[in-house]
Amino acid sequence: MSTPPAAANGRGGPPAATNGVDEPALLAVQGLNVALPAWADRERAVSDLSIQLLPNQIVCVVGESGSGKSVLARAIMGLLPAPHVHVTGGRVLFDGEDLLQATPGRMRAVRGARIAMIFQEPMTALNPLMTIGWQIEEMVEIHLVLGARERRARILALLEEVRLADPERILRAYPHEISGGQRQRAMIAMALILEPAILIADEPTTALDVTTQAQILALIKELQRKHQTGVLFITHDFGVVAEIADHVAVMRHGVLVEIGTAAQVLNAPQHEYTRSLIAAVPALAPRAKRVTDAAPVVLEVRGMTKTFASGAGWFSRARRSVPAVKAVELALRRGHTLGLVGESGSGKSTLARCIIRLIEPDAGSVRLAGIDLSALTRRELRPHRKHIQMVFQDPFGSLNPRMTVVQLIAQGPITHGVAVPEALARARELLQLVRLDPAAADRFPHEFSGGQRQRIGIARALALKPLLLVADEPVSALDVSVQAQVLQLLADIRDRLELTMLFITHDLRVAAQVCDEIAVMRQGEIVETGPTAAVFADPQHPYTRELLAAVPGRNWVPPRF
Amino acid sequence: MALGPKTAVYIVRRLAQAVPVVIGIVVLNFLLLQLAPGDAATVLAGEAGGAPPEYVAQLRERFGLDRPTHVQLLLYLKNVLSLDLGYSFRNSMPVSTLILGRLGPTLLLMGATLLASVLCGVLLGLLAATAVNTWRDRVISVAAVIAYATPLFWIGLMLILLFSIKLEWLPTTGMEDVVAFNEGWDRVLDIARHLVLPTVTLSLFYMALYTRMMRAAMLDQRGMDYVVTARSKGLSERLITYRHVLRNAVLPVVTMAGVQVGSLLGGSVVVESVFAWPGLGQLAFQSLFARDFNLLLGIFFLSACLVVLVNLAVDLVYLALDPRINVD
Amino acid sequence: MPQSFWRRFIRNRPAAVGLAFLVFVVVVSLGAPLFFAGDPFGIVGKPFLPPFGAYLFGTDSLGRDIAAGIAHGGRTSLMVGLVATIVAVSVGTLLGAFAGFYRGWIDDVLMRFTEFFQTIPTFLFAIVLVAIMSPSRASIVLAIAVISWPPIARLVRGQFMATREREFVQAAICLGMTDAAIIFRQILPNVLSPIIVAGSLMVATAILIEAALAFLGLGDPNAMSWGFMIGAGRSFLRDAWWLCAIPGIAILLTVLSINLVGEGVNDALNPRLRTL
Amino acid sequence: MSASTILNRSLFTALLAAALCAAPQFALAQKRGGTLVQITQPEPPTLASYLSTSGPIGQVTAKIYDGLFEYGFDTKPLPSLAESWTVAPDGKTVTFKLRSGVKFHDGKPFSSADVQFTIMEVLKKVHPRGSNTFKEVTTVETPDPQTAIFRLANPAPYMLAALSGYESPMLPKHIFGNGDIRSHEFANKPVGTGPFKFVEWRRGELVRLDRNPDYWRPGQPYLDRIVVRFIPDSATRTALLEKGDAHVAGFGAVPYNDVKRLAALPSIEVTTKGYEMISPVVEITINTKKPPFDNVKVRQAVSYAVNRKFAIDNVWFGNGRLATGAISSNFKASGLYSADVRNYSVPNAIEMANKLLDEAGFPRKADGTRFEIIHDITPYGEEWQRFGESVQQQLVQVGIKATLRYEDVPTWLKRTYTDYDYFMTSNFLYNLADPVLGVHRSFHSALIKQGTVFVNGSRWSSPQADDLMNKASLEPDAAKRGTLYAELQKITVEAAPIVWVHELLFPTILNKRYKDVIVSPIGIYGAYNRAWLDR
Repeated sequence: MSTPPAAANGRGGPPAATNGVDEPALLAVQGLNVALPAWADRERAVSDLSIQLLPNQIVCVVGESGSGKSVLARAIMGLLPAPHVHVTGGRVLFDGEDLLQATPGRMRAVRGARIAMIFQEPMTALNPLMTIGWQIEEMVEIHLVLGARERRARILALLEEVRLADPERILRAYPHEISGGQRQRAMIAMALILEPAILIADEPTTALDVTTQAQILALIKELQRKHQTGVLFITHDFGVVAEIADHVAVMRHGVLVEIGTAAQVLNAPQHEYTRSLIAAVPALAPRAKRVTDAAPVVLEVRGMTKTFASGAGWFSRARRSVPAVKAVELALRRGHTLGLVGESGSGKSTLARCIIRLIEPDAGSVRLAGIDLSALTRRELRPHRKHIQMVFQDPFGSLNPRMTVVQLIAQGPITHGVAVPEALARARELLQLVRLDPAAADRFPHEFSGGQRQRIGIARALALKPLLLVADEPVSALDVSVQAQVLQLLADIRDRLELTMLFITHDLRVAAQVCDEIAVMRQGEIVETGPTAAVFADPQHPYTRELLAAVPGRNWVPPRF
Repeated sequence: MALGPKTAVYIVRRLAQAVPVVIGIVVLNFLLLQLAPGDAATVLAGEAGGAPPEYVAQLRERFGLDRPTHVQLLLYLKNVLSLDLGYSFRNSMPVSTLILGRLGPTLLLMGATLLASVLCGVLLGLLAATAVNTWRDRVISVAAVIAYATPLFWIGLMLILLFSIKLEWLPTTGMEDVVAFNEGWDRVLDIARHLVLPTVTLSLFYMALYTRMMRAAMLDQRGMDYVVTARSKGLSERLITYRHVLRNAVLPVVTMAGVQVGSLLGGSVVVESVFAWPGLGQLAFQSLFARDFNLLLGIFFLSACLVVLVNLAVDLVYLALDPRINVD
Repeated sequence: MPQSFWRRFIRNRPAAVGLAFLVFVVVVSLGAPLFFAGDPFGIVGKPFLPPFGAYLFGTDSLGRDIAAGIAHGGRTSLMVGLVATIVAVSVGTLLGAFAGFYRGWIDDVLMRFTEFFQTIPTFLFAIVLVAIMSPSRASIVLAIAVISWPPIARLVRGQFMATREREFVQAAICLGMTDAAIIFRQILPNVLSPIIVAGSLMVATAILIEAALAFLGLGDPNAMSWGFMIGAGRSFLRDAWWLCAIPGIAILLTVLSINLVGEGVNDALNPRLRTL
Repeated sequence: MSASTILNRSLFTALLAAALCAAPQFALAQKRGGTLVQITQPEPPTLASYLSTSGPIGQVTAKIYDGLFEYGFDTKPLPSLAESWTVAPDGKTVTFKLRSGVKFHDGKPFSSADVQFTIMEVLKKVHPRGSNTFKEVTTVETPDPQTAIFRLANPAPYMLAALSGYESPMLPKHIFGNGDIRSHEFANKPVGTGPFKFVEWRRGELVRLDRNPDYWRPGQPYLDRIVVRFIPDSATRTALLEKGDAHVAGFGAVPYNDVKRLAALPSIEVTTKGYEMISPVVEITINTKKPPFDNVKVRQAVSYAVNRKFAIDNVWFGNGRLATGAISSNFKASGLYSADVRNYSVPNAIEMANKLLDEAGFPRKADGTRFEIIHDITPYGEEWQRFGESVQQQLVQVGIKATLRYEDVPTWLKRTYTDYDYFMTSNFLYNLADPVLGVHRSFHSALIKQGTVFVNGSRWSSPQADDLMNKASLEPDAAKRGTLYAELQKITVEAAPIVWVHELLFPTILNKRYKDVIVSPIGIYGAYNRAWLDR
């Protein structure tokens, strides 16, 4: 096969298929086409894609959801979900052998031994019923003839290499018994135990907390250098790309739009799409505080405490009680946006839900505009609920799929006694406010994209003209370009309506962009609070410092165009 | 997972928690049966073809039926708590002796049914799932759908018609050939032959259910991420199926098997009546119509205990199969 | 949504066949007084006439028309199955909804209760209920409903527990909606499809239970039913096989078609499952 | 009751010597050995035949327990444990000479003390019919081990008809004398003097009886073993008999429709003998106190409407004889039966019924019905249900809309005999050995006893009928008795409190290889001591 033909969509010629180095490629994908089934929204998952991977090189394939980056990885491994998704053309040359032509038996010999793979979610990628040790051992057993003792020695050695403390215990453990970071380390150990030439990593850090992510990225890089492995690293996160990539390939709708060295692509992207993506990445530089401390306090939280009792069910394995929020104090002034940042399990969502009384706190008080909400019964609270509204994380789960968009937006006011026609009319106005087509009003949520749904969710919250808006990770489920739009919308509305906002996020870049002040949470406690700029510039608490240090690509400043 | 002290504590706790449920069953049934018109004394008099009223009154006194309901209930509960199930006046025997006599055949039939339905169901489900959309899968799936819709008693009759009456391959009914009075292995073999048709009848429905569950679970599990991992490790499809998927797919079947036990005893009333199997179901049926409530309550009590124990056993099996589940 | 549902349903061949047969059964049953006028217990000819002679399915031991019995028996079976299911599903849904939404003691009580029903041999319990109340259509419906609601309640409870955590429900709470509005207007429509599926399969089970009761002689003596016909024909199995075989096949086909329709509904309501 | 006036008579004097009866061995070359499998349906609840007269019990226990008498087909007593007996002229003393050398199965000897214990402590106290049968017995004297003298307050000739091993089993005092007789540990482990010993009872399955080698009739029994099987499923019962896996069954254990087929088999013999002391009758009891059945014309109309022939042919498949009235035609020989009554089985019966109903003031309404009733069905099994269904159809023809009600036995008994909450119900009663025992109970005003089952449930009564019955029970002369009963039959049939449908002819199915199984009027309630297998 010669050079691939020009890309069908005509947005610029196909990028060069080389990595600009003259070394012989370890892996060369040439003119790969992968067809999608008839019911899919486009014909091909991957169109006419060519890419090379050299030994001792990390190539990052970056793109938004649906760009075909994962399909590429699976096509190389021969793991496409046949028959619906299948290769229709091209070559995958590995050591000169076209893997697409290889027999199933040959592919099995290559997989694991020569090309290994790690996945986004190690919890589901590991068989829940088998011990970690057994699963790693299986990898060795099916490819090599080794004595049990040798196998074991090799596994233990590798577990130390991936820095798993107490490897004996890890070997005996089941996947659910160890932490996410440990699981991913074990996955890496399993993938690398046969010293494969290539490691394909499909979003391996996306499910991890930022600090763990940093460690895993470092580990992958270290091992890659040590074993001279070629790594095909798939990610959606430009921060991660900046952290790890030697070369970067940008994909969009199954087409490779740009490829080049990390420095080229990150700092001087050529393709328009790459530029728009990078432009959407929030800078880590904090915004200036917009408002003064003179504004009245809208929200005051005192001594908020919540402990989850567990062990109620037969099979729950959790400890007796889990303190989720420990005596938290907060105050939020009108027009301010407070960012609540922390890793998963830090209690930030629980805190928000306690404030809004979706969860009954064990102790503590919430005063909203002078009214002590915590003293009210659930029933008494109901008329006051309109003053605090919430925007949720999951654009798919937060809208009742059985209701039309106007119904969704109007149901709040209707509940609070607004006449139905008036509420519906107002709902249509709100659609314009959140920049949705008014024609969308009578459609159902499943007809919209994630970003559009988040807008609907925002409109629903705004329909009640709340004093306080609680936004719980409102953009973390969105692609980076959509994320930027929604953040922009939120900022605009906040300014226009003088909204007070409690903004929960795990992403320090987002927090930097949105929040006037931030509060850093860890294990149910706020360890540090202050104006965003101050905290970023001079973090007081070691944990805050750790968090900031872990932000991927923190040294990379996304260029502005 | 291992049978450590934690598991022992768990077992004890489970059993302790089952006590109120079982007592609740006894109390509710006791009260329910009080609503039944007529009593054991009438039945005995009726069976005798008539008896003078003094005789009936005497019977009532003897059975304690002349006392107020709450006194009868309290007495009964007191006895049950000391594991005394009372006396069946109609059968002139202690209830416990009667029940114990039927327990063996009942457990045999239940056990055989459970085993047959789970094993065959899992196997058929496996065969279907490993050949999705081929003729093998279709035949198995269609058979399962049909078996799932078949009335038990009817299929029992049809099996008798075919295998006993027409083909004369298997005995019609009963648990063993009573003319022969076989000993040793001959007897075992004989009972086994008698066991075939009732077991097939009783297990058909659940076999179909398990086949379908197993097939669905296998297909479900095949879509899981860990299967992709296994493929990426270079495992063959066969190894993936047997090493990884099978065990995961069996879990829902195990859960269902626990539920099956509860309904097995009820369903066996019909099958026992068709096949003249000397089990508890028939005994219960008879005791209801004889208003032999001590006996009926005893059977309810025992079957409740049985279900509790089997459910516990199923959970322990589950515990052994699924490390995610913990006794804490 | 309904349109695409219908399309998906009809494209599923077994479900379409099942539906067609079910419609046939319903038409024949509802039209029984038209097609087979008079009492199905009425004696029309000589006993034990074989099928496909003067009478489509022959006559039974008293000389009653079996075809008439099948048509009228279908009314009983469908009626009992349907009404028992409606009662069981209503009660089960209501209790399950409250237990799943409120949890706490309501849930505890409900769970104890369903545990109770799992521990008792349910069919035996149904027999006891019918025997105590005397066999009649009402008592049979009641008995079947009593033993059938707990699984529905468990199902609905589980669905409610899961859905209650969904963010749209939390949003509804934030909007200040009353609990009743949340339960019935927000959650219930979203968990309706598993309930519908379970309900349609329950109709099939209820028909089987009714048949088994009638077979054991606990049917309503004034209502012709398939189970009764099998029970009555049982003694003549050897000489007049059609007495048992025909109603048995009627039950089998009806239950089968209901199951197929139920599964078709399930697949059509959850199109995700079928794309695999 | 009836026996208040005493007529001085001595019908019974010393009868035949024992030797005469024990002599049938010469007839055929009986062979030893073999197992007889009897099917009994349903399974007896207990084996305490002294405590319950429930039908199936006797089918098992009569092989284990002997009685003082046996009976010939003419229903006359024959010696058994009693070698001979005398009834004093005043009828108030009955002396039994007991056979010597008889041993219980545990080896202990049988003596007059056992007779005394059985009569006075057991049958008179706890046997449902015994309290009636032995009502007049004041003491049983035991001058020596071989003599038992019954002292009676009044003569009770009917007592001598109730001394079979089935009806009045002789129990070992040394066993049943200890402990509560009502819940005795040996209730289900019977020990008697009979030809077969109890071995085991597998509940739900079988009772096994083995040959008693020390039986008092030398050489007997011939069979090694009797197995009584309990098979709930009727088709299976038939199959077992057909295959030769079971050898004898009676009392409707085999569905009536299968009888014809079995009878056609060369290996099988069907007999209706062996029920002469039982005389079962299928009938419909009408609640004469409940309108509209308080009107005799309505009852007669129903009696016309019920098609007896249809029931015999299509429900009981020919196993019946048209019933004409209160007394079974089995009593034709003894002259107590009379056919001189209103005949309801006439060709224009429906017409008659319609006419009577019109006269009674129940004209047909627009929909063709006159009134609605509920017809209860005897909960004894499928033919009863079919019978109910056919009656329902027949009533439609005369404009009576009947709804069927099928309840379980206790509910039905309570409804019929305690609550009297019914219109009409099918019913099944035995005439037993004498009308005094089996017929009077349905009509005598003294037997309208609420809560007592199988007595006068229709609650019809007339002083004239009471008088006839009182006289008949004490009348020694058979011819005069016949006249009294003829009158009774006429009155009762005319008043129609009961629709006598047919005299059920229980078919006993017998494998032809087994001989001398049914040798008495109590049929399979016999001891089987003479039964043998012809190989």
